[in-house]
Amino acid sequence: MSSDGMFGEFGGQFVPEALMPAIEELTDAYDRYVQENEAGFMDDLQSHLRSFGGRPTPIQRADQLSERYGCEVYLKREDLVHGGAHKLNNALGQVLLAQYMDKERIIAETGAGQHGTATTMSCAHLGMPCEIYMGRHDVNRQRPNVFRMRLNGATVNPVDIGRGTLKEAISETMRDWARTVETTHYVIGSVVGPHPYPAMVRDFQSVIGREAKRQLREEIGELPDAVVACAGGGSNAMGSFAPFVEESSVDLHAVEAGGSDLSIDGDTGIAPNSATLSIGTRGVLHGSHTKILQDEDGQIMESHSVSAGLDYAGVGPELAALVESGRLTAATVDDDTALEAFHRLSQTEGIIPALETAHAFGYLEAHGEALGDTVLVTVSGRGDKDLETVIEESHRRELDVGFDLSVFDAEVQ
Amino acid sequence: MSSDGMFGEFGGQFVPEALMPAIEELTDAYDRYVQENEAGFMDDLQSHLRSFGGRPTPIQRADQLSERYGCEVYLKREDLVHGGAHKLNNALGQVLLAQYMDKERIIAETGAGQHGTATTMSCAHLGMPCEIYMGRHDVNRQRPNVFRMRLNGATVNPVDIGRGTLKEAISETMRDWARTVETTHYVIGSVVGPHPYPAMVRDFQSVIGREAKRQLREEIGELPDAVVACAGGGSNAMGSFAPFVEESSVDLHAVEAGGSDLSIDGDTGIAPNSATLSIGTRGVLHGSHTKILQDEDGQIMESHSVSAGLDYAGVGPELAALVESGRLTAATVDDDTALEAFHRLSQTEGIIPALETAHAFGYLEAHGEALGDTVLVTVSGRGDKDLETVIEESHRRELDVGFDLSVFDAEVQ
Amino acid sequence: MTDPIAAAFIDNPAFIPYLAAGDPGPFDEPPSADDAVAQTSAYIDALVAGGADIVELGLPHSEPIADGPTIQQASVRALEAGMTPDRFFELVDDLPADLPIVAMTYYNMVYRYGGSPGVDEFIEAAAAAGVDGIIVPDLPVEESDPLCAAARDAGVHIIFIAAPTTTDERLAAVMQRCSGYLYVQARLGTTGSQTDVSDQTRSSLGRVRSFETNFERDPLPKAVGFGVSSGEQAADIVAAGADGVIVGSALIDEITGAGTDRARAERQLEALATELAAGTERGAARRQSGPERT
Amino acid sequence: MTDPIAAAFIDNPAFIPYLAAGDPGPFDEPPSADDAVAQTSAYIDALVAGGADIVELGLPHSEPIADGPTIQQASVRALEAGMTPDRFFELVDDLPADLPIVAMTYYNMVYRYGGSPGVDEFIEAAAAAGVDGIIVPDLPVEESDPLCAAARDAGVHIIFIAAPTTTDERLAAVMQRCSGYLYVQARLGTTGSQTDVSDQTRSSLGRVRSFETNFERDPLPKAVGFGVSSGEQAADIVAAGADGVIVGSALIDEITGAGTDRARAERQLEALATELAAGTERGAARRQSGPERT
Ligand SMILES: Cc1ncc(COP(=O)(O)O)c(C=O)c1O
Ligand SMILES: Cc1ncc(COP(=O)(O)O)c(C=O)c1O
Repeated sequence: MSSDGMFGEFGGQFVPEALMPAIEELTDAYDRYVQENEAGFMDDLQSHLRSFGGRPTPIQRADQLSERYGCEVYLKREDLVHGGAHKLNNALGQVLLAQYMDKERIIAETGAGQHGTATTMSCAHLGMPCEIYMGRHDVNRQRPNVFRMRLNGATVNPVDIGRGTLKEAISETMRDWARTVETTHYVIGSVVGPHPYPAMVRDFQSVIGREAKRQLREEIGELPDAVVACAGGGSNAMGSFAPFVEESSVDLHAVEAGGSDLSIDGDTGIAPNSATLSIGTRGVLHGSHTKILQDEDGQIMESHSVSAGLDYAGVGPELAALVESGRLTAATVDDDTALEAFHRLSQTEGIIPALETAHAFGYLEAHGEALGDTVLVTVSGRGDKDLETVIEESHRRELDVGFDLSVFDAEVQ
Repeated sequence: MSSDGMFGEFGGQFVPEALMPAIEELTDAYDRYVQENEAGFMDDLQSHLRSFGGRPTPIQRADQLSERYGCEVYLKREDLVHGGAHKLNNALGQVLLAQYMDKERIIAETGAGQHGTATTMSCAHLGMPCEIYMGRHDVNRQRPNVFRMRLNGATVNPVDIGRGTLKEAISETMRDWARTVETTHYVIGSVVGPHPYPAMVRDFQSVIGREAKRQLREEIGELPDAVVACAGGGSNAMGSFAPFVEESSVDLHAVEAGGSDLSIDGDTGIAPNSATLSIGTRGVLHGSHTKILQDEDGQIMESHSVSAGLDYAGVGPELAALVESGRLTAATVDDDTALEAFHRLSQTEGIIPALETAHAFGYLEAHGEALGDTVLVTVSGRGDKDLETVIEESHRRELDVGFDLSVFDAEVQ
Repeated sequence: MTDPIAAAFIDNPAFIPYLAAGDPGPFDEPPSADDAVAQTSAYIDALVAGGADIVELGLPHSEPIADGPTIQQASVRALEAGMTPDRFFELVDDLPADLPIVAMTYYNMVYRYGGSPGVDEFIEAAAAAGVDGIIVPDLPVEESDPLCAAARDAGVHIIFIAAPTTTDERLAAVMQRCSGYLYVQARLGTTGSQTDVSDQTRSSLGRVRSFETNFERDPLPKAVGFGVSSGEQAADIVAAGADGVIVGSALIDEITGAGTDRARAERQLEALATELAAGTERGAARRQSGPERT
Repeated sequence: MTDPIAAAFIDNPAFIPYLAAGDPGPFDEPPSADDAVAQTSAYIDALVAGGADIVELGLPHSEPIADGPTIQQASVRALEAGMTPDRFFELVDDLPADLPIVAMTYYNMVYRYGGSPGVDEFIEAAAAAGVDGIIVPDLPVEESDPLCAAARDAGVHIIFIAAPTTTDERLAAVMQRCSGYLYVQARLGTTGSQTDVSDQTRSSLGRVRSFETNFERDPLPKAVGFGVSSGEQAADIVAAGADGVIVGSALIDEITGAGTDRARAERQLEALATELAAGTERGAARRQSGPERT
């Protein structure tokens, strides 16, 4: 990243003038507190991440998968972070930063609800008022997470516009911010948005890759041959990759949601996938120049994935740049393959992954044997939020996953 | 504990003769592998607990609660263990032990489903076939956990007898065991059952108190004045207390479910609580001599608690002995108080606790200021499994918890 | 006066039916406790008419962990109809004095009887009511000393179970304490009728016999139970060397199968008892003529 | 030929209405794109009849992050009715040549126009169609150099927004690049009609003026928007020193309020435009006579 927030030609700050002063203030805070550890901010954050967040998370050799693919598969267990996903690493960082900046209120958008719950948990923990925007469709498909945000005392504002997913929620949060920018910090949930967000979120999430690198060194004494992570906005991917980007022997693989189909239909404005890095084109969305799913006029498409957290038409600019430069391999895994991988990991390793995470394991199933001797896969989150979806979707698709729920058939006596 | 499995007059081995040889075999394995670390069993377990289970879990100073009660409140974060509760500490230990004993199959009972999921996760992780017995009533009030067990590839057998809760599930599991004892290990989920279970489960769970003791020493350099834990069967309580029992300056508090009322009705056979230590009488249930909820004839009562995991008419014999000797204080917290505590912790600390755990915090609210300068509270698990119950019950009781769900009122556009 | 239980084994192998006391059979509304108890008496009459030598009567417990679904359901029905330990002892007291009665119940029922924890009050009441022996399936030898001592004083037998899994070492401990007869568990599992009576029966009996030989203990009658349901099985078991056959679930299945028709239940009970008693006799005949005893 | 935008400010303060191009108003079934465009022309006619000096036309984007709910809904309607950049330019091309038109759209629409990424094609098409100025609300000065350069070459103004939060430093950068007029954002938030026009307007205008004085820049007309809805507000704003008043959401509310009755929508639009234009005039009169300009 250059100092102007550009990753090659990607990045930038495409936001209304009214927000720019806040963005400048945030950039300044990022430079001072995050990059320079002013006032011991990063130490403070690390202490919260440890006692509240449960860091460091372990790496685990996946015995059954290692055997299956004939290589050493190591899992980085972000599903064990408080709240159930890597999202807390960033949310806690930003809410704490907002406190250092004397902000009085937090807003955030959420898709799967994981960033939302990470934010509301952080706010409850640090005593900050909080409002969350969430598309109506996502509110309905991620009910448990809505409950959790409400339980943390946060307001949840359903967004009834468009298809009611992450894209609409982000736009709505930006509107709130435009009104309240003087007192409010907007906690963006991935490595997207205007500078300094992509860099700042990456830095907060880099703890994933940093820990894993150290742990692998302790455990096997060497670097992995490949790092695999799913990518929606790309925060767990960038967090996993960042400490390995300079290590040229390590291949990096970002796995996007292939949805039901990789084609896109400009007429209906619908992309039945969220494969931004793989089939997206350059454009500006939500404050940064990156790759996006759009029609020929520049209208943003409605993306789709069975996993709400990957269901986004944009992607972090740094990932776009890394793909462009050839440093990073972008790949896709479709809904069915992800669902199968979800069941496989649940049954063979005793880890029920988030549907987002399952995409990374779908990729492993397809390419595991070709990735090298040692593969590090980030388990970005746990699947508790996805149980209903997985059951419904597995049945609807008649997937052969050896799973039925006849246990519920009989009634209470 | 004396070598015959007695804690004072409590404990023993009250099981059918057919099971006694297996109990002897298990006692032998417990002595050798667990107590003597034969074949490096405990090291192996510790390594699994670390990489798969996420241990050690942190202790966290609860800033808001500390202020509220005017003392230092430290939380032991068992909610961060893989699966979401302390239950894995024991389940993983027993499943691994069963493997060392060359058993081919695992069975277990479960109430809240936490022990069940801990067991199925451990079995998936270690590659052991697994069947879980669960009362029909619990199957229906803990659906997410049933999903999780099925996802791990385990069979879930609903038990349609009686009120369909933990007590019935335990009896049914014992019946399975009586048939299959030669090849099967029964993973009991708390410090109950015939010797060696109460001692063995305590030893597996003692990692809670051992870690917390060390962590407190590192963090504040001293012992806590009090340790507080909720108690159903009592495994998280015994696990928390065990390393402090010899420290006479440390008060121990076991918090049971007061349900709706502490009275019991011998005519209907129903106790509207699960306050075994507090109001139970001596008796023999599920293999050990302990305190139980029973009528004057010796028939076991149907217990009740809003929290499925505390809803049990018995309790660990060692806890009964510690209460009897005056070393341990037993207390109760009723359903409403527990629900309020659930909301309080969610809102003020950003930790959504299990309903079981919430009882410990209900106790803190009532007695926090009198417990001493430093209080350690075990957060035995997280509340994701309880979301639906909490929402329903909070509304039904019209609790003033500042919580409503109007966010769901509007329909998808 | 000879011991009634010993007497039951003297001439012929004993046929030993089991019933859950106070179980009236299936009902829509539970009957009064008195009616339920009276019905149990009627069932016992039917069993005696069919040839019962000893009757095992279950005092129902809420957690019958050693029983299968049939007896479990019978226990639930009995409890719903109001069965209590005191009614149990009244029932036994009212039975013909010469019918040997063995009470079968769980340890907590014994321990809690009479208000203060301990075994003495139960044993006293049992002895007073005319109970000849007691089986406590969840009481292994390790925990049985207090009960055995009280029972010895009161002249009541404590009958132990030897399971297929019981090791030689444990068998020694069981045999040291057991009196009345030894309950030989035919197969693993809980009670419940089964069609196969496995080879385990034969080998279990062999083990017990060689133990008696080696330790020069007075031989104890050996009654085999768990899963016996037909006259043919009874004959096989006795032919294999058993001194008695215990049948529970198969009889309760007859009661359950008759629905709410009690007269029919009694008739069917008598019919099956007759078949089982006849099988027992047949087995004895085969044993005397054949080489099976080796 | 004088610059049409500069001309619009010369004698009197300018009344500048905003419409989302291609929004026909509420519908049950979307009309054809041609009909939607024709309806926009009819609305523009009504605004001109009411006294519009410049018309801001929104080229709708799927993510109108700087707009409030009213304009957002209008954008959604326009897109559903088939609005595209090419239709937008056709619409502008067909409007009377002497009506100054400012296109307002989001940066991605500019960047993606014409197939290859970049700003040139959009600017060319805009200039050819007769667009006089362009506002890109999500393009801050930092990112604006390519667009400003292309626009300068094509003779199209790039109009920037000064917000209440804009620092003096940023204002300098804005003023350096802005041409045509400066869009002074009256209050924080997104577009949308409000009843209060805050004191911020006055102080914002003062800041801009003192900047012009200090840096000796040619003064740029200052048009105030965000939340203006009545003639009285327009008068107050102009009296406070503004050179123009921009009104969007309040006008679209009239269209929305008329339901599917387009004739009524046109009448109401003209009536509100007349009121707003009159307010603008009244404000100018108050300013000339009063002390408010200091
Ligand atoms: C578990 C999990 N993994 C991955 C993602 C995708 O986000 P990102 O690509 O920023 O890591 C999400 C988003 O909610 C998530 O919850
Ligand atoms: C989170 C949690 N805490 C406590 C308990 C009670 O069990 P124990 O008393 O054995 O700790 C349970 C039982 O399921 C549980 O899930």
